[in-house]
Amino acid sequence: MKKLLLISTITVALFTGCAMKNQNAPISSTDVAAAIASAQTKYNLAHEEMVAWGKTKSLIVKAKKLAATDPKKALALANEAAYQADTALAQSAEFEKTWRAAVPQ
Amino acid sequence: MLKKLMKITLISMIGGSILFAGSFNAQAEKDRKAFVKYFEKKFENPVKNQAEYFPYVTKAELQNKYISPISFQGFQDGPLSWYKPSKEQFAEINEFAPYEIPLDDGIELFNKPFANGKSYSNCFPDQSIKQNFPYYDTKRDDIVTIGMAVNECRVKNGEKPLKYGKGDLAKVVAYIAFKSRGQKINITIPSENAAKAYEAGKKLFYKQRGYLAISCNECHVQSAGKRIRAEALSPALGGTTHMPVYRVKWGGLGTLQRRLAGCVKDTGSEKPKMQSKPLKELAYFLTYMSNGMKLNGPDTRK
Amino acid sequence: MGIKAKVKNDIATVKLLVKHPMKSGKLGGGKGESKYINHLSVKHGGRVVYDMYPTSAISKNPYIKFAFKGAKKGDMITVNWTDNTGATEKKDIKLK
Amino acid sequence: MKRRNFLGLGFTTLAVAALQNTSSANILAEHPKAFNATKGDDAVQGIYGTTDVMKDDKAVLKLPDIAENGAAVPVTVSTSIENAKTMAIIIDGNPHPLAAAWELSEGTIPKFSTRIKMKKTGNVRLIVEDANGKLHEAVKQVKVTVGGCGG
Repeated sequence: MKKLLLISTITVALFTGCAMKNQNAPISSTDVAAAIASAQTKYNLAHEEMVAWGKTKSLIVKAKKLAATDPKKALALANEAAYQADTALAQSAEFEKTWRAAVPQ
Repeated sequence: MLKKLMKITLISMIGGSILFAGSFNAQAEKDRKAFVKYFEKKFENPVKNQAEYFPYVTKAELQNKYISPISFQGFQDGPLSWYKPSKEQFAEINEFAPYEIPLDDGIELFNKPFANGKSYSNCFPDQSIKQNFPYYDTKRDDIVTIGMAVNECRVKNGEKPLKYGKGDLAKVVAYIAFKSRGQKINITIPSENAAKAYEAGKKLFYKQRGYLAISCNECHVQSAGKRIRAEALSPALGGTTHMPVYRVKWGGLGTLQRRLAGCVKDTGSEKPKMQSKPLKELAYFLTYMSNGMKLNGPDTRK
Repeated sequence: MGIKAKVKNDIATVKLLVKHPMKSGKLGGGKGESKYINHLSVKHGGRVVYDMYPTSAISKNPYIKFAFKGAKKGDMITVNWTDNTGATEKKDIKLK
Repeated sequence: MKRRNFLGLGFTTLAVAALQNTSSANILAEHPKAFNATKGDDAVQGIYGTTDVMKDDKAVLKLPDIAENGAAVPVTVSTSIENAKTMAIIIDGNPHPLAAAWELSEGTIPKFSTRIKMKKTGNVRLIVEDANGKLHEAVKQVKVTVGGCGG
């Protein structure tokens, strides 16, 4: 039992160590710019289809603002925005097939 | 001979277009009838139909707090048409309705001359017109809302257009709505493009959206007559009769589009802009669904 | 200010709707200015028939309803309010 | 017609009371503390100098169980007490609980309606002071919900 605990502790330590390393790795400004650009394109698509989520646009605006000062946060925001736009589009495609069933007949 | 042929073609063309005019709204009329039937059946006897429509509402509440049966006209009061506690509270509030102050402002604005000496009454000699809005203008190939009509009147007379959705515009619209009280909503679908706009509005109404992935339909058709916590969900039927509406939450008047935009936002979607294409289409569809209902705006809501 | 006043059997029922923001000044972390009616009175002849001390906890555009005895059709009543910034309004109306 | 005067019991000295008799009474001017109180009981104490109240059916408070919107809750206050002197609404959940106070005059039917703001779910109290200076109280809990939908 004790051994198991020890092993698991080591594993956890190892994992967190790895994660820490990744987090500490410097984020290049080109990565941030690319993430923001990709989020923007995806958002534009969702916006044109009129299915964009409420917060997506402001996430991108925030990411742009933070790109120089806090690249880590900017990257996270851009990724979040891209995820939201992607999900919105996927949802829209899904609901496109089903909404007619809800119309009272 | 040629003349005669032309005449025949012309006549047949006109005849054809009349024939088409009848058929442009065929689908919409079918939808509308099913829509009305759904609501009438739902509220015919909530206690008896509990299993089908209100499985999570207690019998006591159905018996004591629900108004039933509701006639077709009865749906014109939104959530107040079925939920007694709300109806009582607003009956009390409407003893001296909060909308009377902005309505008085609206009367004043309506009669105040523009810089060129004319006034709104030159554009709207008959103010009892709200039942026809929003209408589809086949020449412009666009939906014309009452707010647009007001602003076009201003621009024509050299005035700056007003901000849509609230404020002075809503006040002027409130006056027109007040003068149109008792008129029956009469929305037509005059062309193929109008039918397309109707279909687009219908899709906006029934298709889930936003991060909550809910549709207008889920709350205001399927769940109309239930509550979200303390909030009584209004039936979509008759949802446009009492606009513009004074909402206590806003502390002022707002137009149909302002209300709809707020609702779309609540699904977790981007808030659509006033007079944007989707909002107008949604308003067009929703108002068509209430065809034949009497107007009773402006009114007060939470 | 909107006033509806009716007399029936010696009793006058008065309904008022006053146009006033009734701001508490608590919005936006207390940065806003407060502006609310703090005294509203109604006089009939020389006597005060309604004497209210509202605060910002009364809703925007306050609505007030009350009734008093000893009124006749055609009598005048005077409504008078003051707010915390010193603004006042006075209005006379005939009882119907 | 002489206005009925309002006498605070706690802090008011006889001299002040005598002064009040000559001028018209004014709850606000005499008890500003009550209007600035942040607790319901302090507001009651501020006006009446005591928080001893009788919970009986002589003070009547009509309010909805659930407020449609906390920004405008219709309320009707009334009392069966003859020659009552004052009435006050206390909303315990508000930053300043004293919502309104009335001085009653002869000929006025002690039944008033208005609309109040409520910050959150809580008790609303009506205090009626009778001719002997005794306080009568009615309490009602009102649920306030915040929501984006409705109407």
